[in-house]
Amino acid sequence: MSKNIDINVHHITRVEGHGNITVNVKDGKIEKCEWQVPEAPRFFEAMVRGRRWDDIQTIVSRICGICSISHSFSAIKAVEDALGLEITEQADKIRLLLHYSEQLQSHVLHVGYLVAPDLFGEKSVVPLVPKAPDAVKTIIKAHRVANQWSELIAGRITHPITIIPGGLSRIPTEQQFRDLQNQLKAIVPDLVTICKVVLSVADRLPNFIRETEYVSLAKKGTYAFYHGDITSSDGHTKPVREWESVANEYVHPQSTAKWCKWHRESYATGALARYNNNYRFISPLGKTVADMFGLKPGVCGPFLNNVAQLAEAAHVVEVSIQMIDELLTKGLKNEKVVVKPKAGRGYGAVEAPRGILFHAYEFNKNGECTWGNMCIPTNQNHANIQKDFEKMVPEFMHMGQDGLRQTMEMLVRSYDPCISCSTHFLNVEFV
Amino acid sequence: MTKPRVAIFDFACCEGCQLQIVNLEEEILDLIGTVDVVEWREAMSEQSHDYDIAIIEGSITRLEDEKRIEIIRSRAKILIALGACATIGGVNKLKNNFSITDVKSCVYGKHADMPHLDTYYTKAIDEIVPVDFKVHGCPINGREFAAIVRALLLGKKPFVPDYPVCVECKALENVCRWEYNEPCLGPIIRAGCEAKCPSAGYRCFGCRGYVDHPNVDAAREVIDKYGLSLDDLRTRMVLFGSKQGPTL
Amino acid sequence: MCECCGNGQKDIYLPQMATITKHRMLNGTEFYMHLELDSGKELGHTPGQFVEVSIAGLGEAPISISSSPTQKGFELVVRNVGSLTKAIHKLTAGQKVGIRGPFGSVYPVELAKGRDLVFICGGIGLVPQRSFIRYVLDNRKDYGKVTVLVGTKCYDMRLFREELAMWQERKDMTLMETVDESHDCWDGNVGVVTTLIPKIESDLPKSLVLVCGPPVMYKFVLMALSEAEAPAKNIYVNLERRMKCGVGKCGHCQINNLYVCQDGPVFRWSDLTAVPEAI
Amino acid sequence: MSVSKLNKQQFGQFVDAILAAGRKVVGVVAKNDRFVFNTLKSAKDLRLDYDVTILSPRKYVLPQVEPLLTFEVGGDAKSVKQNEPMILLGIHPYDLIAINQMDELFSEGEYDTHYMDRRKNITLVACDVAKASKNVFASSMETAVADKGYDILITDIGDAYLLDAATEKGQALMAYAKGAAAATAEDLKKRNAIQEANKTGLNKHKLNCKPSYLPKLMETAYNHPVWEEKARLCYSCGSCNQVCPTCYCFDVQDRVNWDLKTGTRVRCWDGCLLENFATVAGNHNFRKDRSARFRHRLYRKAKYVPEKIGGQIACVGCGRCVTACTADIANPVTVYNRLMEERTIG
Ligand SMILES: Cc1cc2nc3c(=O)[nH]c(=O)nc-3n(C[C@H](O)[C@H](O)[C@H](O)COP(=O)(O)OP(=O)(O)OC[C@H]3O[C@@H](n4cnc5c(N)ncnc54)[C@H](O)[C@@H]3O)c2cc1C
Ligand code: SF4
Ligand code: SF4
Ligand code: SF4
Repeated sequence: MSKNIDINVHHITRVEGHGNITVNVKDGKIEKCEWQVPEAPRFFEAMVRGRRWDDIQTIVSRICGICSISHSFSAIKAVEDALGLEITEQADKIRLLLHYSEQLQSHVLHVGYLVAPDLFGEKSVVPLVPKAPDAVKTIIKAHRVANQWSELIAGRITHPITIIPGGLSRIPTEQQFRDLQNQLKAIVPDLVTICKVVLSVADRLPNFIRETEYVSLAKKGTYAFYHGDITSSDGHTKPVREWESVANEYVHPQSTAKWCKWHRESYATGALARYNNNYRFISPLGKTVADMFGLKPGVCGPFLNNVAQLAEAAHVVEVSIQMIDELLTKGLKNEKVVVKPKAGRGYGAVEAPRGILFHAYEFNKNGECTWGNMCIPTNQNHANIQKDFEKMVPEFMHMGQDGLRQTMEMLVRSYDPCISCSTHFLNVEFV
Repeated sequence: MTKPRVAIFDFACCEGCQLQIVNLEEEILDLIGTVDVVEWREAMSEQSHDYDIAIIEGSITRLEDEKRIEIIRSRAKILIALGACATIGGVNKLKNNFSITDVKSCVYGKHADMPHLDTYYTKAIDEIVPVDFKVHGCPINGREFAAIVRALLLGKKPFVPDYPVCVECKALENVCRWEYNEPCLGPIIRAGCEAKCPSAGYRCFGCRGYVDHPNVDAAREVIDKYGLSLDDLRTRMVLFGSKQGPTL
Repeated sequence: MCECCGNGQKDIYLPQMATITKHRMLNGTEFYMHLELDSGKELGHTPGQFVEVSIAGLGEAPISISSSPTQKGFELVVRNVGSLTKAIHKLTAGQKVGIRGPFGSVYPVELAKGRDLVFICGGIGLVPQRSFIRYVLDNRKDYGKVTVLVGTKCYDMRLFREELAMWQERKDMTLMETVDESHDCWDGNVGVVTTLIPKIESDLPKSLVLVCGPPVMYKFVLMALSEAEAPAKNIYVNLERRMKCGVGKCGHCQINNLYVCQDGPVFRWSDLTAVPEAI
Repeated sequence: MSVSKLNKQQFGQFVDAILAAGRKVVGVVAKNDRFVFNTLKSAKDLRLDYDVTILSPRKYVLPQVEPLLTFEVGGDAKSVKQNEPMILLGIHPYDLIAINQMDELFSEGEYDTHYMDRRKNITLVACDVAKASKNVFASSMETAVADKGYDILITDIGDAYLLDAATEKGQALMAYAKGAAAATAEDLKKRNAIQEANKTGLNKHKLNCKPSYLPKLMETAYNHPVWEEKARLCYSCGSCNQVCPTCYCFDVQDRVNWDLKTGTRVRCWDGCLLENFATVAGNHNFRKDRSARFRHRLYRKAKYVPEKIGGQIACVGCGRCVTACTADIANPVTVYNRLMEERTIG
């Protein structure tokens, strides 16, 4: 076993955005072990100032290309909170359907394109094409269906168009919903196939456990993505309006993105957090997938996040098929949205695929934004990744430099980090 | 014939444009069949300094990134700017409406001066190095990207519309947003997006940048006819157009 | 050859194939090629006409025929300005291009018989004019005095140098050349082509004058000609416009009500006096 | 030929019978609060009471993108035809006249087999206008009713439709009409009244001269200040071209497949108002000024095209460009009337 380790991953690959890993071990003693985020900061909180209430989602959707739908929703919910807007039951359902499409798209992309290469010992999905052509094609197909689903409701795949404060600018036709439903029914077997493929290599997921506080939305009776209160696996809850006192953002010297903590030194968000806080309400197919991998509620292994993502992928498809029926039975109505801007501050939260996502804005009486704040799930996970590293390095040092580096990279990837989202806000404590 | 070597790099952006390449879905296998992707951090672990075509996503917001893009330019035969951040600065340019000190202290408060949080005014790629081709949009239109890549591989000048969004919008039989008194930027913004926003019942907010000669003066007069104020238009033109050419 | 459709009408957009037999660069940007139709037939053009040249996948472009119908096959000269023309420059003998045409109006080959002819060529404008010049030289006895003025931007861009040298030698014609910018290797005229007009020996009011050159040239040449009292009905211009179909449908080449692809490219100047977009 | 009468229920059955026979029918259907031509799935979607469609039926006669050839890159090409038989159902007279004009333009001179083969496979079922649109001025252009050029003409006379099958194609289609009665003199009178009313009633903008005078009017209008005045506000967006039933300018593009070996040469709609419509290599633009492009369009409608096709004016008064132009300058009537008033200028 080597006593000296020098890991310097400059810009970890197959993640959204830029993150670095630095580990220095001398004579078996850890001198440095850091998760660093050098992503170019983007200053969205500063940029939204002066913009109008109905341009906010257009701007902040651009925080992240992968979870642009979640950013738009979180922003719109905050804007609606500030302007005191209610949306109809139909608009709420259609939005939720759209939100599900993003979960499917993102989870398939993450597990299929970014994580699978690790499990198969490849550097990217490209060499997997000749190795497992059917599996890759199935993944591509599921990804395509998810994207078409987003496009149908949002107007395009990335950076949704139709979601506007107060409702939706346009809804699909009944026929389009029917066609979507048929497509969703048709990919259920494909999802099962993907799960089986992952299961066949699941033993490559490192065995690493660390007691963690998991934070997500939760709402009785539903596996919460869009509604609900902020909930911690430690048993705490808070309304969305108080999210700033959950995230407690602070500037960290290792990172251009801010870090967060709630009750402990760090907490985690994401699919596993949602699963741990909502597992009672997962759909039958979601449960089948969880059982397939032996995923028990309450587990604390970051690598199991990937398994929770698969269970959620199955869940959203199954639930959506049913929701389309509910929508169509009621009959689709063309709803016109009329909004009068007013002064106020509002808060919003939804579950992005990679975890809970917070936005908040304040407007003057002309509807111009005077203040904005956002806190993205990856920021909330940074401290937790660091804590994982600190436990992982001594535990996995025996694997040698390359093995350890590979495992640490996989750990970062398992969080599905979306570093490019990284946004920040003032009045924070420096540690 | 050896396949052209392609590398994809990202700067300050949401990475949504790279995602549109992934979203080519089945077609991406065709793409991989015709070019050698030698570096693409978001999708693969390999890295290389030897490439013919560099595809750049994102805008330049830091001095260190300026150095990096210069190095990339020196290595690439063809440099393609991918998406609004790279072609026109994108929403990142909203930052340029404020002073840098103000922007930094707004976000980082008293830590604004920490060296690793340094930033400066947002620049599009061609404000630093020459760009051979631009793929417009926020995000790019995957189909247009694919057509541009195919044209380049054939040694042909890619077709990029020099006419406004209205052309595509009308062809799709949308009712013009102006008929609902919405300040749509379609008449002055470059087409190629397939008029996605008006088709989804929303006004064009200009993510593809202006056409070569936008008739901005006309916009000034026309706005009156719809009972809107110049301010309504100005605030929209700023979204993707901050300090990048014609503003009212 | 022409693929026929059900009703016996041929597809006006379908090119026939032609093979390159010879090619060379005339200068840094102009590529010359000699072609023969794969059908074995002759193109059957009259001087002044053009063909649509296509390389499938890269596009199609109208190109003037530079050779006289009196010779076998036909010749084109292509300037490298874009994708298609760049690709044409890369072709070599034995390779094929698609050809549609010949299209368009013609020089007044018959009307010109027995008359003095003055050709005024600016730059690449020599290319279509050459078709008629060579035709006249091949039927020399049918025509009166032949004067050819050639103006080129710079010495390096002169086209058909050997041929010009031969024309210079001929006793049965007058060639006058000029370049816009002086050059070490050039001891001839310097200045734009209009400076040569006063030197023409033919009786201009009675000659037929044939003009072809870049868009900016026409205005000045026509002004000089009018000063020299050449009547508009004796002047022919060869005009270029953007063109897509070559068969009078696509609308791109319109000059007011006229279609360059059908009413032109060769126009009698007197027919254009009420056509403001012409020059 | 005799005129048949179908009550509304029978008419629906007639259309459904055509659909049931597997024929492709393109008809007028609602798109939110407007109307469009689209593939018809069932008679119940058909809206013959429409005012105007957003785009004209040109999109079926001359598709927005139409393959002309398939090819191997750098090699041989083959003709391809897009000429699926179809029935265009519910064309208003002004649009019908526009199609008839286009038939002439694509067959005169060089015969365009791509267009003409498709056209021959299309059955034109026209219908009299039931409701004036907000900008129609067909009455002014003498295009509010059509007495020829259709295969069948439908008129809604209240409780029933009259169907006038004028050609063999039209009559063949009538075979699907079950229970048709012959129109009575009374019915024909009703039809006549509707058509007479349309001759004057579809006139939201009144042209102050006979359309046949327009070519003459344009002879002295070339340098009139109106071109510059209007075009100052022109966005060069080509909306007026896009929606016009008589515009037919096109671009030709080679599209290559991913194998980089095969592809298609297509033609697609273009518009003379777009900035670079007349730009050649080297960036020389032969119609550089907005006003030159703006003028060209109105000259084409009033003079150039009429000269090609025996005097027919190439504006049929559908009013679509009036609605489509955000700058509100495209209305031909405003321009022509202005020229009428100031005939001496220019
Ligand atoms: C009647 C006629 C005769 C011509 N004869 C010659 C000749 O003998 N030799 C020669 O080198 N050139 C000639 N030209 C010009 C030649 O057609 C253009 O240079 C050529 O089309 C450019 O094509 P490209 O694809 O390489 O250029 P690109 O710049 O890549 O093409 C851009 C687009 O613009 C169009 N376009 C650009 N310029 C022209 C143009 N001038 N005319 C028509 N379409 C244009 C093309 O169709 C193309 O789609 C002639 C043009 C006309 C109308
Ligand atoms: S909606 Fe916008 S893009 Fe569409 S036609 Fe109107 S102005 Fe143009
Ligand atoms: S010019 Fe305008 S009114 Fe006339 S036919 Fe065309 S679109 Fe209709
Ligand atoms: S629709 Fe109006 S603004 Fe647009 S090109 Fe036509 S005239 Fe100009």
